[in-house]
Amino acid sequence: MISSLITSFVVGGLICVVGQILMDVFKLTPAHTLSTLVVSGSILDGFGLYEPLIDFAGAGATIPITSFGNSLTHGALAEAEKHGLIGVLTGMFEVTSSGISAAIIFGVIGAFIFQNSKTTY
Amino acid sequence: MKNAIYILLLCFLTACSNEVNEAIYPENDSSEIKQVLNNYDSVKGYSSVTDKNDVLVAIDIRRMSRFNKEKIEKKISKKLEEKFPDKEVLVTSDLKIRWEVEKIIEQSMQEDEMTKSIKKIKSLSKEET
Amino acid sequence: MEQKQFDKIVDQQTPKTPLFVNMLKAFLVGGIICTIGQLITFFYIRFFPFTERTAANPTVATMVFIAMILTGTGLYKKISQIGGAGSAVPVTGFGNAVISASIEHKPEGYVLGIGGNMFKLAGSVIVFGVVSAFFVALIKTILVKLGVVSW
Amino acid sequence: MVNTYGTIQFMAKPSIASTGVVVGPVEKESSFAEEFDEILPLENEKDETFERANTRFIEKACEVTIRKAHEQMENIDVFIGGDLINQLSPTNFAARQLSIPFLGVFSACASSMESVILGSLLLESGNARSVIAGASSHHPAVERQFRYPLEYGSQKPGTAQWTVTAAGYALLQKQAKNAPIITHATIGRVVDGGQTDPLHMGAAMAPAARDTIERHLTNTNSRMADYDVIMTGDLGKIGLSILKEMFQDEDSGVILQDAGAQFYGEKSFYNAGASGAGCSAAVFFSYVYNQLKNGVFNRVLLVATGALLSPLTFQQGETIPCIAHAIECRMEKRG
Repeated sequence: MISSLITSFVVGGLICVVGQILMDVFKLTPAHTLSTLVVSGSILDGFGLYEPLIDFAGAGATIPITSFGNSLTHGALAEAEKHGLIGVLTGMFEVTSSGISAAIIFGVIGAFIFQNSKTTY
Repeated sequence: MKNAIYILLLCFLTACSNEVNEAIYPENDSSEIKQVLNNYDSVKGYSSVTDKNDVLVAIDIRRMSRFNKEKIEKKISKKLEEKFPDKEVLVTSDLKIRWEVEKIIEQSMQEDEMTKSIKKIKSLSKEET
Repeated sequence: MEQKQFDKIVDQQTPKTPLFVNMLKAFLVGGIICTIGQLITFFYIRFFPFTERTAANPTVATMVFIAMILTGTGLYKKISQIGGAGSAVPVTGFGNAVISASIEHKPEGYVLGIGGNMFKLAGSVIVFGVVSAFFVALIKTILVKLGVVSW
Repeated sequence: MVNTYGTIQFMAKPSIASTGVVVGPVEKESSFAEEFDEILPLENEKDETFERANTRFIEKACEVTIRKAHEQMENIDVFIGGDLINQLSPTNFAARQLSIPFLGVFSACASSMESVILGSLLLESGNARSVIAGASSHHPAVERQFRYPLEYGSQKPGTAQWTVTAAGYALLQKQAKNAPIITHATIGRVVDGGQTDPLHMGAAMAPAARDTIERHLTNTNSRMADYDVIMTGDLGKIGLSILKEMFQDEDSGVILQDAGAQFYGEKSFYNAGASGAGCSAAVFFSYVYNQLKNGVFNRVLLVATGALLSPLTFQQGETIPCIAHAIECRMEKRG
C-alpha cells in the first residue's frame, strides 16, 4: 500500500512537472497546457501505453488531466471494437462522464453555496 | 537536499516489496496452483480460493512489473486453465479482490457461503471502468 | 531607440522564471494531490464494492468535491500560486476552473451566467479531449481494419 | 494656451483645489495608506456586484473631493472620468447618480491624467469654472474582465501586477488658493514596444512613458534635474527599472519614481507592484498632492501610463500598444 502511495506521488508529480515545463519554458497559458496534456493522454492511449501506467501508478495516473484524454479514447476504442467505425462516435463519453458530471454538479452547487465577495487575499 | 529526497524515494520504492504472502484455501488442492505461481518472479504473493466450479487467484505483482499486469494475469490464467480444464479460472491482481479473497480465507468459510462470495467477486471484476 | 536595443533591456531587467524551483514545487504539490487521490481510492476499495479500476470514478468525483470546497473558501488560488501546474494539471484544477467560473458569474443569472460561463476556461479541455480521442480512435480503428495493428 | 509639439502650456493657472481618494480593504497594506481619505472595509457589500461597487467607490471619491473644497455638487460644471470596465459602465453609472454634465474618457490606466488634461483645457478656455476629474479601478471587477475568475488558481509570474481597488478624483478650479497649479501637459502618443505578454505590462508601457517624458522635457526646455520628482503611473518595479535603463540619465536614478512600484512597498505577494487606473490616480491625488501642498515638492511631472489592450486583442496575438499622458504641477511660493 505504501508503495502505491509513493508511485502515485512520483508519477503524478512528474506529470505535473511536464505541465510546469509547458507553462514556463514554452510560455503556454494554463488552458493551452491542459489541452496539450489531454491530447497527449489520448494519443498515449492510442498506443496502448496509458492503461499500463494506470496499473503502475494508480491515482498518480488517473488524477492528472491526461487520464481524461485516455478515458475518452478508451471509451471510443472499446465501442469501436464492438460496433466498428460508428462506435468511435458513440463510445466517447461512456467511460469518462464522472469528471465532467462532477464538475458540472459541484460547479452549480458551489455557486449556490459560495459568494464571490471575500476580501481577504 | 533534493538528491537526498530522490534517494529516499528510491529506497522506499525498493524496500517495500519484501514481505511474501502465500495462502491457498482450501489447502487440499494447493500443490498445482503453487507450482504454477512459483514460476513467476514478478508475483510476490498470492491468495487463492477454490470451490467445485471456480478457481480464484488474487496475485500481488511486484511494483515494477505492474506495467505488464494484464499480460501476467493472462499468462497465469492460461497455465491454470490447462491444469483445471473443468473449472472457471479468474486470475487478477486487483486489490479489492485480493482483500475479498483474504476475507474468505480468514473466516474459513463453508462451501455454500464461499460459492456465494465467489459469485459476488466475479461480478465485481467483470464491471468495466 | 531601436527595437533590438529595447528588447535587450527588457530581457536584462526582467527576472528569469525560477524554472527548477517551479518544477520542484509543481512536483511536490501535484504529487501530494495524487497521493490524496490514491488514499481516497483505497478508501473506496476498502469500504465500497469498487475494484481498482472502478474506484477511479468516485475518486475523481470526490477530488472535484474537495476542489469545490477549496475554491469556495479561496484556498485553491493560494495553493496554485505555490504549485503552478502542480495544482492545475490534476483533475482538481479542472474542477477549480469550472467552479470558479460558475461562482464568478452568479450575478449574471443562473442560465446566462452560471450555465453560459461555467466552461469558459475548462471547455477547451473537453473539446480537445473529445476531438483528439475521435481522431486517435478513428486512426486506430482504420489501422486495425487494414490489419496493420491489432486491438 | 500655447501648444508646442504636443506640449500644452496653460496660461490661466488651472489648479487642483482639492482631491478625494477612496480605496478598498487590500489597499490598507499600501505604503501610502495614511494619505488616503477613506479606506472602505469591504470590496463590495453583500449582494452587490463588483461593477456596482466600483460605481459606489467613484461616487464616494467625488463626494469626498467636493466636501473637502467646501463646494456644492450643483456648482460643478463638468465631471470627467474613466475606468477599465467595458463601456465605462461604472463611471457612466456614477454620472447618473451625480447628475453633473459628464465626459467619459478611456486610455486604460492613463485615464486619470487624460481627464485632468481635458478638465484643465476646459478651464483654460473659460468654458467651465469647476471640473471634477479622475479615474478609478476595482480589482475584482477588472480581474474578471481581463484575466481569470477571481477564485481560479493561476500562477502569477514575478512580472505580474496587482490591479488596485481605488478611486481618485480632483477638483480643478482656476487659481484656487494655496493649491498646486497645472502649468503644462503633454498628450501622449500611442507607442508600441512590440510586447505581447499581458502579465508583463511594465515592459509594454515603458516605451510610451519614455516617449512622453522625453517630449515633455524637450518641449519645456528642461532637464530631469529640474524636477523634484518625475512620477510614472503604474510601470511596476520591473517596468521602472526598464525605464531607467532606457534613459541612461544620471539623474534618472532618484528622480524617476513609480507609483505602482511603491504602492505596496516590498511585499512579494503583489509581485511587481500595483497597477490599474486607480493606482496613479490614488497616489497622485493623495501623496504627491499633499507633498506639493506642504511644500516638500515644488515641481513635479506626473506621467500616467496605460496599456491599450483588450482580452480579445492579446488572444488574437496583437502586440500591446501603450499611451502615457503627463501633467506638470508646480506649487507657487507662498508670498
